Amino acid sequence: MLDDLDLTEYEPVYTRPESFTDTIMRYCPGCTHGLAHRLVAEVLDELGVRERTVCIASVGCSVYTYEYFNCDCVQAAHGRAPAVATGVKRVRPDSVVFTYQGDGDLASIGLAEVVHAAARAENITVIFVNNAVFGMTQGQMAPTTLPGQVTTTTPRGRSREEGGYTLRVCELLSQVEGVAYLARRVLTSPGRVRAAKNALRLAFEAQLEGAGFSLVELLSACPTWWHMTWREAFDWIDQTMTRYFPPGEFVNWRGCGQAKE
Amino acid sequence: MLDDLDLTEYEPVYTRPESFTDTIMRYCPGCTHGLAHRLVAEVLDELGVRERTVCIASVGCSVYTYEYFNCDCVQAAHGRAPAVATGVKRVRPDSVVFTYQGDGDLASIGLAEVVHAAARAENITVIFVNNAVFGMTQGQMAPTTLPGQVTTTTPRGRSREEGGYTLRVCELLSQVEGVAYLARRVLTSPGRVRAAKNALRLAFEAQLEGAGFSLVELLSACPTWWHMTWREAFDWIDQTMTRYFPPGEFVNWRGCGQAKE
Amino acid sequence: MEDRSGATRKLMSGNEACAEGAIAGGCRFFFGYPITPQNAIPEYMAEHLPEVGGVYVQAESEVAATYMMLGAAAAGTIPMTSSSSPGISLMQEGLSYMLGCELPCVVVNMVRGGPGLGNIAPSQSDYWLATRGAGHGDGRCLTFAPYSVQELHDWSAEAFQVAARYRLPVMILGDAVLAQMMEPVRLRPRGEAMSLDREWAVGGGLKGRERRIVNSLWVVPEVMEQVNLRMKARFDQAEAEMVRFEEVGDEEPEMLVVAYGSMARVAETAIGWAADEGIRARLLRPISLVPFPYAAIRVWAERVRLVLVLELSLGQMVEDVRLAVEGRCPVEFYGRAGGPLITPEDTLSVILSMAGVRRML
Amino acid sequence: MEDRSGATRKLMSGNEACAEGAIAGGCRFFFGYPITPQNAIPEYMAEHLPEVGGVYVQAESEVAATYMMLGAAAAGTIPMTSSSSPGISLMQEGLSYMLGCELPCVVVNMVRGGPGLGNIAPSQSDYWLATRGAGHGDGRCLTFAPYSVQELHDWSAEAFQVAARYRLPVMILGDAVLAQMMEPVRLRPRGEAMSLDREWAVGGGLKGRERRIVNSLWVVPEVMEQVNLRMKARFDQAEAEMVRFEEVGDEEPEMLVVAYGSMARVAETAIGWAADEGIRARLLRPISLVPFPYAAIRVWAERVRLVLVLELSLGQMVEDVRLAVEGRCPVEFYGRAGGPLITPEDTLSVILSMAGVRRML
Amino acid sequence: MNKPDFLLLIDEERCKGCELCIEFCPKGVLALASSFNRFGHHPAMVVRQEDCSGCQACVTMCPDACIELYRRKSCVGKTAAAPE
Amino acid sequence: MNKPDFLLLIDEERCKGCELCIEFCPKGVLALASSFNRFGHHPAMVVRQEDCSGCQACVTMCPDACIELYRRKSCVGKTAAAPE
Amino acid sequence: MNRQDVFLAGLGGQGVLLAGQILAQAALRSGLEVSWFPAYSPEVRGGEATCTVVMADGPVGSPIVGRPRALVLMDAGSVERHLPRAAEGAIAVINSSLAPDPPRPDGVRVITVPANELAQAAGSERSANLVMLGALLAVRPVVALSEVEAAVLDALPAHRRSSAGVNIEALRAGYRAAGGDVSV
Amino acid sequence: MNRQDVFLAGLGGQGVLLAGQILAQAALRSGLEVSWFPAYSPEVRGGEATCTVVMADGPVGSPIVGRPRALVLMDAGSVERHLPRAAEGAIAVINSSLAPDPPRPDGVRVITVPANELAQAAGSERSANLVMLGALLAVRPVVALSEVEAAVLDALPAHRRSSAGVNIEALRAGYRAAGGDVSV
Ligand SMILES: Cc1ncc(C[n+]2csc(CCOP(=O)(O)OP(=O)(O)O)c2C)c(N)n1
Ligand SMILES: Cc1ncc(C[n+]2csc(CCOP(=O)(O)OP(=O)(O)O)c2C)c(N)n1
Ligand code: SF4
Ligand code: SF4
Ligand code: SF4
Ligand code: SF4
Ligand code: SF4
Ligand code: SF4
Ligand SMILES: [Mg+2]
Ligand SMILES: [Mg+2]
Repeated sequence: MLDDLDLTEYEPVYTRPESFTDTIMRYCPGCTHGLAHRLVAEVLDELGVRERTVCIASVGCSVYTYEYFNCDCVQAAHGRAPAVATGVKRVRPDSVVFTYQGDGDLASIGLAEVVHAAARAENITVIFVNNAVFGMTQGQMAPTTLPGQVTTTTPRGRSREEGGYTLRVCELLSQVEGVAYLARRVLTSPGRVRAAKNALRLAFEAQLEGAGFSLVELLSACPTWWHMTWREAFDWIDQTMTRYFPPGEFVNWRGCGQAKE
Repeated sequence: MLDDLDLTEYEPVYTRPESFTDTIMRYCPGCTHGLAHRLVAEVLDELGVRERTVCIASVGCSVYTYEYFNCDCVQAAHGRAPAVATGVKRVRPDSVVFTYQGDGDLASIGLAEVVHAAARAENITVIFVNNAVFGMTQGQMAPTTLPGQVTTTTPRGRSREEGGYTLRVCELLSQVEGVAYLARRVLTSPGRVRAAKNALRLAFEAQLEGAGFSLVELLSACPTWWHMTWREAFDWIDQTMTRYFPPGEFVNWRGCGQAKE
Repeated sequence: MEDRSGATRKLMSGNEACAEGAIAGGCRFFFGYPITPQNAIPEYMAEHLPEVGGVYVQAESEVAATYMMLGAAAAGTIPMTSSSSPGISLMQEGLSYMLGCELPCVVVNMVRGGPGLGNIAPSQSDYWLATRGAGHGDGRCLTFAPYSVQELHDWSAEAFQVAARYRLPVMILGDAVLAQMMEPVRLRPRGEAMSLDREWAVGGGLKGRERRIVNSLWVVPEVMEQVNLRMKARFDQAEAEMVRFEEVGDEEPEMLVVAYGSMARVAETAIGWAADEGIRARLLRPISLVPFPYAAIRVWAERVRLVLVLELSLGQMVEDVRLAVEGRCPVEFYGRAGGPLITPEDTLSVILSMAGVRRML
Repeated sequence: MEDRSGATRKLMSGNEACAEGAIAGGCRFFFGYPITPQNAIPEYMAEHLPEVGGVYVQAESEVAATYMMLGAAAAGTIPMTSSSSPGISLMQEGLSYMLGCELPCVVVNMVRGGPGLGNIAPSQSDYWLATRGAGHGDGRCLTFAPYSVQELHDWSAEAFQVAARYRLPVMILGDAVLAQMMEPVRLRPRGEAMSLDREWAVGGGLKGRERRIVNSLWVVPEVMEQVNLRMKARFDQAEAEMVRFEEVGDEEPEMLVVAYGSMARVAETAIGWAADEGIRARLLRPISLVPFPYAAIRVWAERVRLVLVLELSLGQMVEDVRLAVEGRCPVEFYGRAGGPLITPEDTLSVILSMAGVRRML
Repeated sequence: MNKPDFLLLIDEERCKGCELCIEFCPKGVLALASSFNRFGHHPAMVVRQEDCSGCQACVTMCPDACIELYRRKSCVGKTAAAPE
Repeated sequence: MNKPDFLLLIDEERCKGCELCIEFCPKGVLALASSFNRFGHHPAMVVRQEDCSGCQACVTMCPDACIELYRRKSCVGKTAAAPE
Repeated sequence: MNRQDVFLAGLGGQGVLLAGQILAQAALRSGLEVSWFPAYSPEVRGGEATCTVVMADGPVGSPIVGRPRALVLMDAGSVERHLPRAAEGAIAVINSSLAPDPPRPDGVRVITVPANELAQAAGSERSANLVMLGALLAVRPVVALSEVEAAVLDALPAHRRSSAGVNIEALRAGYRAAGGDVSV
Repeated sequence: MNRQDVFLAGLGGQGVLLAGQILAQAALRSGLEVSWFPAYSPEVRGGEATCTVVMADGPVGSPIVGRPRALVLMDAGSVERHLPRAAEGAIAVINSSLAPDPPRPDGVRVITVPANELAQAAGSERSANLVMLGALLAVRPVVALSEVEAAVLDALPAHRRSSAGVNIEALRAGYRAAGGDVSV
């Protein structure tokens, strides 16, 4: 069909972001890590900062982030991306520095690093992808795993006795001075995706204005280790996960809000 | 004078707690670490649990805690007391396990450990002594150091640029499920000291009832590294420190309160 | 299942055999954090420890896992953790504290390619970390390197007795081959939980005993020195009692091959092939890396023309071999670093070329 | 101040001299966490780095400090941190990552008594950690052990050039003596900040260049092996260029004494006294521990009756000396562990008894 | 054949056949192909281009950024509207 | 001399002379000694035992638990009351 | 000593590891010593998966085989990467559904099997791994087909036992396709 | 080569370290090589503080001295612990205010100085350290008194410069008490 059409008669409405490389991402089908990536790439494009951006990849399914974003990248150790970002930003204050971290990475081993980067008001942006599970290592419990959720290390479902309680990162960070922007978003419909992108844009704007630390938490589907189809996964996010992790804007340096999505 | 008196005519109103050893504590004159210790010892006495208590000492001026409390003790690495306590408690669920930690220990290097112990609802009690400074290593900035405060590593006063913002531990932990009891107290007058002791007793009761994690933050004077007399130090606590660290009860498993002192 | 010989053996991965071995050996407290290629160990523990009244705690990090072990060991148990290279690096301070506190524990390291994040391919480049590591100070772990799934199972069980006997951390050094490989295992029966009643154990009530302090802070240098000398004495005892190695191959060899763990498996096959080519080689396989079989190697060094050391690294154990040989004969090294496997075919050609070179002399 | 020789020298502690040396050497980014006995280093940096437009960041932990270094090094600077034994243990994973990412940095370790919390007394028991450490994988730090406050100052400055040249972590190994001791120092002028313009540096804009990736994950084993071989090549080059040692004492010695750092200071005095007693001893003092002066020691091993190794430890460097000597003559060891100092008087009597024993043979 | 107002280009090699675009398209423009791509996935394909309203739902939901959307220049009045 | 209702025992070797007890005593019962103890501190001493009301302020504030307080058994009615 | 090795490779998700485990289990049932060794990329999906099964009537020695003597290759990429490693005299069973026209190097006997199609016919495209295993057994009977059939049950994870029937059908289809006779 | 050592010990807070630093600074002023080495307990207050000053007209060699030849001991505990370490022929200056009746071992010349009292008389009890240092210089003139006086200024931390006068007074008081003549 394309052969019949003269493309010069058309103008682009949406094209692949310049902030993406051509590399094909290795996520499972239906995994929303890719969606989160795409939104970040679009925001970098729109803000026109790609060439001065440094992406800090973490350790999780998104470990190859450095292959996907078309900018300078540093691959950090598990949990330490905010410390690495601090080092980069202190040496290169003109760079736009962001980390991309999973919930195991950020909320388990790396909790101290993210809280302290926030308290230091480091001018960095954290993209926090919460899929309630350790994806890369094959589905173990994460701090964000929900009560009752079965994982490979909570085979009888997470309980107070086996695994303890679910950690809420945005709620925690909302108590830290030094945070300029803080929001939680979901990716389960086009409208919500646009809201998520809006939050990402605000987070980067906070950094560009030197307002301090910014973080956007994105509830993300891991169909593989949730043992669900993507549709079941999206429903679970909307109906179960958001009950523990309500979307919202927790801190906004332009005027603080607990605004809903 | 004592020679003239027949002690058998007298009955004790206050005697040195049994939960203290005879060892002379090594704190500076006017340091309220000793006061915090004494309150803990009194509470252990009153609850009658000394013989089944395990104290986890941390690294800070209170590192010798294990010499002072007359119970089993384990000396933990800097920041890791809550992890050590977890290990002890899991093996000995009938023991009463508490950690005694400074603000450098707990809020800087050991932040992840205390938050995660709380999230796991470990049945342990944390005595958190916040003196806004690294005492033992001679007065460097702690996460709890106040804005403008001069320390050996913030020689021009802590600022957003040099050192970042002050971290509030109770506020942070108030967001963590698994916490049964959480309060902040000061030690600057007999009445406040009694309120602090009351909080400590509640914290241990929470543990005894298996209600989960409990923590009492005590604002404490470090006359030495604040370069103040104890009186100046107490005034600074009452007038300046409590503005950043308002005393109060943040979580109470018997009925949640934001009750003031 | 029963194999033809009538023995009941189960096809298991090294990870599973290791975990089940630990339970059989009396392990009841496991503190872990997932990392490839050993995830099946914590997963197995999470699933099966409750069956025997044990406890699995998923720590927030390897650092925390180590200190949970410290607390658990202080309370009288012999605790266990497992990890792989980066995680073991994070445990260094904690292992030093275990040594300072004179506490036993069992640590499994399923080594992967490094440095840094590296990869999850088989590697033996943590030999130094395993034998000269355990963080700052003079202490080290007693370290054992099994070379089959059965041996992993058995050493994992034995490790608890060894740790308790010497009051030292014991490290089981595996790699991505041993962790993931499946072989038939004759399972040990699950033993009783180990007693918590140890001379140092805190908790359990003060009735009838003095209070106890588990501590690694000794301000007075002379007192600290005593701790070190006690530790050294326990090491010396282990050195006298725990050296383990195996030999296979020619009885009058011209060449001694030294390799451990999965590399020894490869060497075993290659030595057989070399014999077919007329090369008289013998494999000495250290099982205990600390204590190292210096004496056994020294004996052969007097009699062979060459010692060949094979490692999946740039050359680490080769130093221990050189310390054993002390110039008695040349020590040659062949290794690869970062994950590429050395096949029996590669090994044979190294052996042949070494033999050839020496013959020409 | 001016001393009588007209030279301007300042009485400074080792810690201060080290910090000022780093600034003179071009250091502008320091990430640290306090720990005795090196607190004066971060304090000095916090006070003085801003004078030269530099940045001091107090990290939340030694782990974080190391990764801040990683980020800073990735951005093109040669970053610095300092700590003491337990903190260095916590840096092991990060140092392995620095090696995996092929990034340079400078790390100071003012060793204290261990293991565990230990004490703050002088010790040399982190030799293995310093020379075989840097976490998992085959990499290590280039390690230098100064023995006076002046040398500490100078090496602290030089370290930045060395790290940049070999793209490797450089460790300055001191101890509680060197850290706290005060001696007159001829201060180096403060140099320019080092350029950020390095082939690997991220940040600073993509104009006119490809995007850059700093990474230590190499899934394909053969690619990871290349990283290791590149690293080894840089090490080999350092081995050829950076061996540093000093000798003092008898020109035709019967005994070679090997000691480094503060122990070498003690040995120097003792050897003088031994000469008065008619003992012909010579001190060889390794300054570079990695690369180690194997060849220089080997040469003497052919000529002396005995090599005596002195360390404030249970014996760690002695293994490197044995690797150098390779059986050419006996290697004896004397050390103390956990903080007790070895005095020149102690050292003399060890030398005398060793000489006596040998003479009787 | 009439020239459609909107044109979708799907990068088949990049597509994982996750069906998100298909499910979220309000107009039924897309479907999975029966063929496999190099990685063994059935890629999404355009089956009713002419029905496309340019709403960008597909583009917005695609995790792999495999869809590009073009609009006929002459098609004034019609803008690519946000869904929901 | 009359027997006082309350009796304070101060462990002088343990006392650091921090003056907290002295400052918080509402009755001026305590003062620093001019002598030194083994650690070079001027310890607190009782200078007006008879004025002591048994309020325990001193006991409550002492960081080193060096003060013990006793009450005359026969002194009914008088209880050690909490200050503030 | 009799030592046999089989190297299996394919795309992640094709069931290569499971096929190897079933073979190993069958070897154990047959009284052999056996070792199964996997290697794969760290990504969860789509990467390459390989495993090696070594069987012997004594200690198996090296679980690692440089030049395998029997290969089961399930996609074009595997063929490209691993066929050149085949030992002199090796046999290679290749899935012609995904590697339609494989090279036929000297000294290697190449057998092609349209495993995907046969598996589909047997009831599930996911059983292509067993078709390939069956084919291998027909041309290199390292263990008896009956032992492999028994092992299929042992090796399947509990939640997939139900698919055992299809699997055995697939196994036999492969066996037949490579010239084996299943009328046992 | 001329090599001199002085070992100083006392309670934390008595200013032992500072006295040693002043001596070291004076040695530097005098053109000597010098090394000052402290050792103390980790507790902030109350523990023992010691330091060793080694001076030489060439490289000082070991900063550590096993058997010191000059000792300044400021309290009873220091006397007990360190006097036995004195070298044959050593001189020991002891603070009789806190160590009233020290032992007088064979081969060691013991000089007692009531440093606290003299310091108090000079204007501040805190200057007892300088009284002791002055006394040492009178009996073992390792450096000239004038250089030490100059060094007092160099070594005092900025916020304590004001006390320099008292300090120099204390220094001279000690010097005189041990028989020195300050009429320079
Ligand atoms: C020090 C260290 N410990 C553990 C690991 C293993 N590890 C890799 S990824 C990961 C968890 C990833 O989970 P998450 O951050 O939630 O990312 P996801 O894969 O779910 O996106 C773990 C534990 C490691 N690489 N390094
Ligand atoms: C791993 C490690 N890092 C650093 C130190 C040094 N250190 C000892 S105590 C301390 C800070 C203590 O401060 P805080 O916890 O506030 O206790 P305080 O002395 O103020 O009561 C530090 C950094 C250490 N012992 N171990
Ligand atoms: S395992 Fe989960 S998080 Fe990882 S790529 Fe697959 S779906 Fe995404
Ligand atoms: S330094 Fe501060 S915290 Fe430490 S004992 Fe002294 S006053 Fe207390
Ligand atoms: S733009 Fe809208 S209508 Fe067109 S294909 Fe995409 S989702 Fe369907
Ligand atoms: S959403 Fe993207 S990846 Fe998924 S089927 Fe559609 S085009 Fe393919
Ligand atoms: S009990 Fe009250 S009145 Fe008596 S001495 Fe103490 S504070 Fe003073
Ligand atoms: S409060 Fe205690 S330590 Fe302080 S002066 Fe009074 S008795 Fe002494
Ligand atoms: Mg996750
Ligand atoms: Mg503090």
